[in-house]
Amino acid sequence: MVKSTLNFDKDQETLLSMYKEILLARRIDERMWLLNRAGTIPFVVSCQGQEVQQVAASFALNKEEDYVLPYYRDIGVVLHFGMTTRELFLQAFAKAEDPNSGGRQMPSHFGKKASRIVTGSSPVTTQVPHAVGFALSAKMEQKSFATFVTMGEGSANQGDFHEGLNFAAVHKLPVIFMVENNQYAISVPLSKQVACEKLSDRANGYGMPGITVDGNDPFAVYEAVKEARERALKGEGPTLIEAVSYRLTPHSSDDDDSGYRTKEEVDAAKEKDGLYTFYNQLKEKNILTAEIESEIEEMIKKEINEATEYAENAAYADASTITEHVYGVRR
Amino acid sequence: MVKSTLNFDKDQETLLSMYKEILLARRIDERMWLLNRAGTIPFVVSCQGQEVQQVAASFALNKEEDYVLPYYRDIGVVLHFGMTTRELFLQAFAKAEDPNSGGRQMPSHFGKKASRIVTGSSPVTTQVPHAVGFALSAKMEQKSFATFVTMGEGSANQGDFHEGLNFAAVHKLPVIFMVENNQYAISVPLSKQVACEKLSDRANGYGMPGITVDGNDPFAVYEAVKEARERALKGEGPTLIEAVSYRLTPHSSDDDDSGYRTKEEVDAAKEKDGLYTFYNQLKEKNILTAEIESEIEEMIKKEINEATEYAENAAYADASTITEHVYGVRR
Amino acid sequence: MPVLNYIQAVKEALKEEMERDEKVYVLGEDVGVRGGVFRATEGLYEQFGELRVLDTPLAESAIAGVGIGSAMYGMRPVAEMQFADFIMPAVNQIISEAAKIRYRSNNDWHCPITIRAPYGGGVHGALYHSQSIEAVFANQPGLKIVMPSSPYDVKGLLKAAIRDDDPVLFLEHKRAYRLLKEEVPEGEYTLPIGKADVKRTGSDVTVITYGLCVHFAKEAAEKLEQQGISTEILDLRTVYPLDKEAIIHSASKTGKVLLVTEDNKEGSIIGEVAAIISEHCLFDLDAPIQRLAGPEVPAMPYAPTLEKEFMMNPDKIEAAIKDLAEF
Amino acid sequence: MPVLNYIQAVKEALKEEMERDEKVYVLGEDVGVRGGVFRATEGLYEQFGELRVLDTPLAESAIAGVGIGSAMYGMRPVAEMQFADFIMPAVNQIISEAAKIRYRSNNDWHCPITIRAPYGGGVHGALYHSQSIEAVFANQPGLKIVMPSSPYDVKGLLKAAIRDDDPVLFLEHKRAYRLLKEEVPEGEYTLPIGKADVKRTGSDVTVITYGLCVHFAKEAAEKLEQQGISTEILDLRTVYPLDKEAIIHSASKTGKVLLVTEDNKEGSIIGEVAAIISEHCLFDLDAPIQRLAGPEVPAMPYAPTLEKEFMMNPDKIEAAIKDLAEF
Ligand SMILES: Cc1ncc(C[n+]2csc(CCOP(=O)(O)OP(=O)(O)O)c2C)c(N)n1
Ligand SMILES: Cc1ncc(C[n+]2csc(CCOP(=O)(O)OP(=O)(O)O)c2C)c(N)n1
Ligand SMILES: [Mg+2]
Ligand SMILES: [Mg+2]
Repeated sequence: MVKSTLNFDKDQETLLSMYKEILLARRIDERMWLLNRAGTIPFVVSCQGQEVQQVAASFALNKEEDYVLPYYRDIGVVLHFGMTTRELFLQAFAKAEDPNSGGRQMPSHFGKKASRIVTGSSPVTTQVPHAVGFALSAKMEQKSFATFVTMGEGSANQGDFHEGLNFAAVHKLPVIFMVENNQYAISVPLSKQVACEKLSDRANGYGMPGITVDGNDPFAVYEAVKEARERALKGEGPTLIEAVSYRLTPHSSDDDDSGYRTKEEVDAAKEKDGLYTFYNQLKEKNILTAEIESEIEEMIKKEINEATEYAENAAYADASTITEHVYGVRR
Repeated sequence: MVKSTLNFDKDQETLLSMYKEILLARRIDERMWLLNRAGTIPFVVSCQGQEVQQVAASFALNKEEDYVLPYYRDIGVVLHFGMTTRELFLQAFAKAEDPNSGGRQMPSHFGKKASRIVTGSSPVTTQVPHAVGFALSAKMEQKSFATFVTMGEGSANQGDFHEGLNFAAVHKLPVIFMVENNQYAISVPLSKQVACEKLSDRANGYGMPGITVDGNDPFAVYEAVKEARERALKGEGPTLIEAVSYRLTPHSSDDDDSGYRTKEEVDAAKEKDGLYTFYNQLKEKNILTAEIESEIEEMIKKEINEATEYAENAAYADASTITEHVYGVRR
Repeated sequence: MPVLNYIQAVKEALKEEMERDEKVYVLGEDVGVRGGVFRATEGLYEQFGELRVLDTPLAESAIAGVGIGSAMYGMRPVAEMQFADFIMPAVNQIISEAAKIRYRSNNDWHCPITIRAPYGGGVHGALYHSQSIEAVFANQPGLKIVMPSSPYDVKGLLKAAIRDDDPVLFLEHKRAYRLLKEEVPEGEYTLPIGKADVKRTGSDVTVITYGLCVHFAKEAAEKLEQQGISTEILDLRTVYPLDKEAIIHSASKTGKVLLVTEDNKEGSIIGEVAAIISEHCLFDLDAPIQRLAGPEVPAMPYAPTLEKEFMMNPDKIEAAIKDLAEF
Repeated sequence: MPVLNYIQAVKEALKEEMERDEKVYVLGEDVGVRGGVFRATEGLYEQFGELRVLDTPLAESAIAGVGIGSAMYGMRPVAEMQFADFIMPAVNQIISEAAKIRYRSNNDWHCPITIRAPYGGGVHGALYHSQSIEAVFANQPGLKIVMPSSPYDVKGLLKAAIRDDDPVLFLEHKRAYRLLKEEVPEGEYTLPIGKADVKRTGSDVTVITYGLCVHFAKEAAEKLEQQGISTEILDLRTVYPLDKEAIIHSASKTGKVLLVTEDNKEGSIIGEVAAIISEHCLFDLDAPIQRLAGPEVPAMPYAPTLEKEFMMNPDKIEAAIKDLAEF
């Protein structure tokens, strides 16, 4: 693989923006847990531990042209693609103004057409064939965009993964599959989900390139997605990327992970938390000065406070709207 | 890979039995086409071109203990496991006595519990998870048998392939998956079904050994299945085998292949027909003498004639039986 | 006016829609060079090229799922399931995804996919090439299920399905493909999805049915005409969501209702039809609502004796109408 | 007698059956160490070990398919779908395979699998953790669908399902898990699959329903009792195939029938119930058959305003019974 095209010397601004988004995602998630524990919102499913890979991957995409099909942990992806903090809280509170679903879906079921964020559901991996369909459309319509789709490593064992990747490879479609391997599918550890060494070993069986990268390393993820995107736009077909990280929280606010993994294991993973590694790197290189740091934290806090307040005070959809939008209005 | 444990010097009898079964399968199939073209039976789907791999694989199994989940082309497998020629014609004629389904299913939907041939359906690849279920039972019950399941290469693109193989690998189950790659899924050539080089490239993505063998070479197929069986019984888990051959007939008696492949291509494949290569080898080594040859042909012809006659004269299931066996009788 | 059979009407509708709108494309198993195993897409590959007449890998969940993705993008996919029986691997994509995309996104996204599939028996197809599968999907708001009974209806309804902004399951009776012929106008016309159609007016008994059974019912009605029994035939055309008004109207009119399906009875479409009638016009009925359906077995067997026993036919319908008329 | 809640009854049935028969085992997502996301399999992993309480990869078609294979071998798998909504990827295995194995092999093979799944809403589960999915499967001869309404029924019916020689879908209302409690005998008893159960006798109106709605209907009936309205409640228990006799008996008895489901109305189980009644006891009816169901939307939304609007509750049932009584 060629060396990373992002570097500390020439890309200081980009790196800072990346850091901001990563941190914002983390802080949003943390706030949601607080709200959940306070009984204000009924459900949270976290991005914690996966923000670096999500944001780094998104930076390698073109947010004005590409389509993304994120899964429920991808706060980092949707933020980059144009979902606002306010919108994220609106959906956490299930309010009518939420652009994802108007409060119809559970939190983190993302979708916003104006930002090319494709609506997702709960049954895992159904988005994979959809992404292939977007990529097929690009080919048919001779449009120059890539489609980016993510899923958990547990979800990579669904039939739709296989059928989707095979279809994309046969038709050489411009799509990037990224498995966010956080080592657990709820309580089931990686070793009981798959027996292969790397999830990216599956790529060869479809006839596409596959690569496993450290999801805590923004440079590696950025580079892998950037290359995959270049291949896609050159008509060279799909790529499978596995980004390895660790799920730092329980599966969701409904889960208790103490029965199936040790505190030591979680603590060890926290040591490798990409957010802090990146933070330390930026501090070390003096890209993130104390001043910038407090500015960012301040800005984020303000943004989140305002969003929370706005969302909390926003209205629920009226009961009478329940029957709307089952079918389109006949033209 | 170790050298083949079957050889021309010490295994003359085994080789002759293999040849007999291969030839019997071919001759049965040929007769069915005749009957179909004469308007006597409504449907045929052929084994032609795949008999060698089917019979060679079966010889590497233990027909007294192993379970097989054949697909619709596997006349060679079911013959070896104990389906009689008469039974094959009974099912072709859809007569009440047919042990597969009593004439309820289309021809070549095999099943016979007494021979550990597991009932199959038309939707492709559903048998793959079933095979994994048999293998799981072996592990749970600590029984020493292998389970052998086949499918076409087109069918290897269904979700059930992925889910079944992954499950088997994670739980290290004693099951052998054999893809019979005959280069076509009805009209769709291999190149439009998959983009990988070999179907067995998929094995690595599940964490199991994979091997591609020439399906026209009985020694290679035998060896691959034998080793896979040994691994299975030793608790080393599943194996994926791809046996490459060519579909010598149209997809079925309802198909016309002239629109999607050339006569030249089919003729070239016929040159490599494993049945004749094997025949020539056996002749050359003087294992198949002229005398034995005519004896075999005679025996086969007689067997097929009798079976055809029996089946043709057998009764259809009575209309009143249509409602039987929807549910078991309450005990 | 040219006379087309049922499958020619399918082909003509596809061709015209593909000519009309570049976003319309076809995908499925063997739909390309082979022109489909039933020849529904014959000639389209040659006319529109490989990218708009796409041979897919053998994977129904991908056929539906890729189609759904492209529909969300803005294309108008027409996905073919080679046999309706093989739609089962795609149920998750159809029910969890296609049917719910508009609703779950609060109208932000929508999914204009048409999924065609040949259903039904009487063609020596046995358990897995004969099924009536509509009931599996007929409880899913967001979906529409169209089951035309004649070439004219096929063309008008398939064109409407392709233009519809929501997912439509379009189920074609495979026995009808070459059996049914009639005059079909050249060029442009569509028929409304969601509306039932009175195929025959009558005053003694109302038969409500759909698909190939409409044809059988017509035959029966003609015979009975000669015996002085006047039969009204309501063709549901869209079996989900049902045209309640038409059902109520036609049932009330004669007061005697026979519901017919080729599917096995329990849980079939006609149960819902009976429920609608008994909710809305109980006091207009002069006889219990009768249902005529296949036997309660998993699917149609292969042996001719058994297939015949399973299949609906004009005689069975005739007898049932007569019984009702004489009630 | 000990008082158990609904999920404790599930757990007790599983435990007892696993103790009784070594062939019984459990498989699904998170059923092992985690004891299931609803804790239905809590303690089983510790008691029976990893091989009989199997954590599977996240793949429902394999959970069903591997279970089916082992059932054909002779095991007694109890497969868990984490949420009923996620059974959709397994539809092909359930409908094409499990339901048809005995029939298609002419009784040579059979498939004694039990598939458990938590269904239903009222738990802030939104579109994909609230669905009623029974109608998708309620047209498939070869399958049985059991939907118990109380802890006592859960235990007896789950044990019967596990011992049944054919595939059984066992659907548990997730809102009932901790809401419903009652006395449940220790040890051995089973209840018959295929039989409905009169949960309350009455003379004015018959309510026919199943699952959590039985509980709501009981509450409504008790209130109405005080107002002099006597309600009979028939709990279907097995929603496929239906217990026709019990339905006909109970409907004829009062002549006024209210059918209730949490599912959306069109195409739901209660349509078939209405059809059976209108076929068999039309002239015993004193009022049109009424159906009370969820709105015709793809599934239950998340926002509390919308969830509440969708869910069935005692008040809605009370009002409907009253209307009927006064008809
Ligand atoms: C088809 C389906 N089955 C089951 C579930 C329930 N479920 C939700 S998340 C999850 C685990 C997902 O694990 P993974 O794919 O690794 O993603 P992660 O949550 O670890 O990011 C499960 C089993 C589901 N959503 N969809
Ligand atoms: C789920 C499903 N979809 C479609 C079909 C129709 N069909 C029958 S055989 C076949 C092609 C199978 O190709 P392959 O797996 O390569 O096996 P081959 O016939 O070449 O041996 C198709 C598409 C089917 N039987 N099942
Ligand atoms: Mg994970
Ligand atoms: Mg093939």
